[in-house]
Amino acid sequence: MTTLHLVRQSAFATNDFAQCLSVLAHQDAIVFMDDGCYNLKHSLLNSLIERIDNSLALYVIANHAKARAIETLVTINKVSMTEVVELTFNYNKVITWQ
Amino acid sequence: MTTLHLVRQSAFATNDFAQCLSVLAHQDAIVFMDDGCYNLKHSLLNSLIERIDNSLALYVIANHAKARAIETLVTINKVSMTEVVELTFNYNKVITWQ
Amino acid sequence: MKTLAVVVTTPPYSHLTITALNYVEAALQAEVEVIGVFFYQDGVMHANQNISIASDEYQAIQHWQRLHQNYQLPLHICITAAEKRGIVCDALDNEKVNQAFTVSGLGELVELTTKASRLVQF
Amino acid sequence: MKTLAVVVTTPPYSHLTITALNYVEAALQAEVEVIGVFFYQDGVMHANQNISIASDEYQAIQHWQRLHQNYQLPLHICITAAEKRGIVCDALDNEKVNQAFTVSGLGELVELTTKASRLVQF
Amino acid sequence: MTMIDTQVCSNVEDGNGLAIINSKAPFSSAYGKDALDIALIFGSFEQKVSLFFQGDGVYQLIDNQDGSLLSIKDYLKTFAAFEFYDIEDIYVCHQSLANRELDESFHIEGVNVLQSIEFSEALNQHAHILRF
Amino acid sequence: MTMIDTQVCSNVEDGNGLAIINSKAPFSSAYGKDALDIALIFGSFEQKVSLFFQGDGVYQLIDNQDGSLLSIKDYLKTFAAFEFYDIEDIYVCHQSLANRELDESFHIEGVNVLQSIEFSEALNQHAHILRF
Repeated sequence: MTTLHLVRQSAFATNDFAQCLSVLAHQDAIVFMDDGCYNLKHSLLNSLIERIDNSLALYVIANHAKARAIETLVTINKVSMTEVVELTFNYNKVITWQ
Repeated sequence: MTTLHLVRQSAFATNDFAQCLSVLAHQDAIVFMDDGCYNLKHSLLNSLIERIDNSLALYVIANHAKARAIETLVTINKVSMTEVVELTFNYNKVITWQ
Repeated sequence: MKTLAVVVTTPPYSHLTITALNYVEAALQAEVEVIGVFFYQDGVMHANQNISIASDEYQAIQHWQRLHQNYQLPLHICITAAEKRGIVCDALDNEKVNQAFTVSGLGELVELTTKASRLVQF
Repeated sequence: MKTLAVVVTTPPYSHLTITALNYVEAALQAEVEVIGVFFYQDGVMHANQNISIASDEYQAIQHWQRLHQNYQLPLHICITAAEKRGIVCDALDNEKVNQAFTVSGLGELVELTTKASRLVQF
Repeated sequence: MTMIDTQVCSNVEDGNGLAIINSKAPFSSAYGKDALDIALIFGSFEQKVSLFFQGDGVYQLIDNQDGSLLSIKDYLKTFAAFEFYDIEDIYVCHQSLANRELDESFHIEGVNVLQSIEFSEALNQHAHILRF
Repeated sequence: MTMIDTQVCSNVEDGNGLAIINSKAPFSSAYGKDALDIALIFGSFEQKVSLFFQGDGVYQLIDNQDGSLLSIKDYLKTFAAFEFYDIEDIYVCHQSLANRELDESFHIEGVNVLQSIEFSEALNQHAHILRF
């Protein structure tokens, strides 16, 4: 049982991303989209990258980050919306953090 | 030049109260209302009480706290809405943090 | 002279609006001169005639109407915000706008802000 | 079989809605069976016929209509949420509801959730 | 493998029913009520629905609240009807309670207080998740 | 005390003009645009208006953004018109920039980066404050 987490809010503004992290399981994946892209620069991401193993995956919607002038780390996979649709079915369920 | 700060959001959920604190001046006052009442239990309040001097005042709308089953500290003045209207004119201006 | 202008940004079905109403009513009762309430963002939804809130819920729109009638409280809605939210502000077909509300532009907010000794946002 | 149900809670004038639309369109183009979009909370504002968005802004309502027409995508609005927001759902006077949308109860959401292999909320 | 076994496997793989995560405080938005309406309709259609309370959502469960002081029709009272609707799986995040200095005094019976890992695991058993 | 002195005193006591605090990121809500519309109308009525950017609001000023990638009509471009509207007092909170690891590269000229105390003092000079 795996979960795809769609993170749409900035952790600099709200507590939602922190709540996401508290239920994150080993084989889950996170997609940063909308203002969730700002989390690429948040210190919570460091703790996440420390927790990362081969099974946890991080994605960001490429044009959502680019529109916001956010440089993306190499360890984060840039995806299109079509790939987000694919990911939806690669995981057992989806939680949207908005 | 003094400011009355109306704080309507929970600092457990959003960053607004922290932003309020960063512009708080010595002779200002804070009124906790709506979900702002939850901040009476937030650690940011401790730092505020430490910063408190004879000029900084803290208020909470009594029925807003009571409706939420929040016990209020003695150092916080419980007020009615009529008193909030009075406070509006005791300070030079109002900022609403919502 | 204590003069007050109020900006309301929350819709009639938000509980936060009750706080705004209680504040304005307390000001009127304390004989503060409330020179106007300007409804902006989702606040303009108060002027939507078709809104139907369950009868056992708080009737924010009726309470604004009551304050308008009892105290001649001016209630302004921002036309741009209203049209985005489906409130037709056509002068020939204004049955969709609650008659307690005046359709205004943002210029009205400039007017209120300039005249009021205090501006309070909800 | 990949079947998808989508819940939309943001209004047509929210930029977040563009993301929901892009997601649903990407799913349809990938031949995922999208069994329905359920509009809840402020999402029901999409069915308000009177909404007028500036012509140079994103026309979310038109895009939902286009997906409805091109892919027979079912669009449901929650009646309780709609009436709170001034969208009259009277069968005799339904000119205020955009015809691409079906007025439904929350039972429809139960139906969609039970049938879909994935439920995604926006 | 029998038909029943297949179904069990399928349930284990895909989870079962709907989980609703409540993340908002009760009295300044309609999120809690909107989530409740969904829970009750799932209950009345005899579909499995579980409720999770996390973040400021935990305030929805706290005892001795009184929305009537705010002129609000207090939808929290309807939580007492969960049993009638066969809504039995109610989980609250212990860490969220602790952060807010809240006791485990709830206005309904049968609330399960879970540590983050168990909270996450309970959530993980469901096929679909909505969050309000 | 002359009439002019009285007016000066009154201004010092009550502040001058409107300050708008921008606290939201630019592309996922209309808050930034709604605040901008107010600023421009004050400018066109020749009323003093100052803009403050704090919290996620600082993202509204950052260079090299492109809302068109999101199908959004990019209201940030209108910031270039501030000079035309005589909107000259634009302040951004240094701490908010630092927290977000942002450089002081803005898409408009004349942005004043202020430490918290100066930011607070500049805000304090105004008669009225709105926050979006």
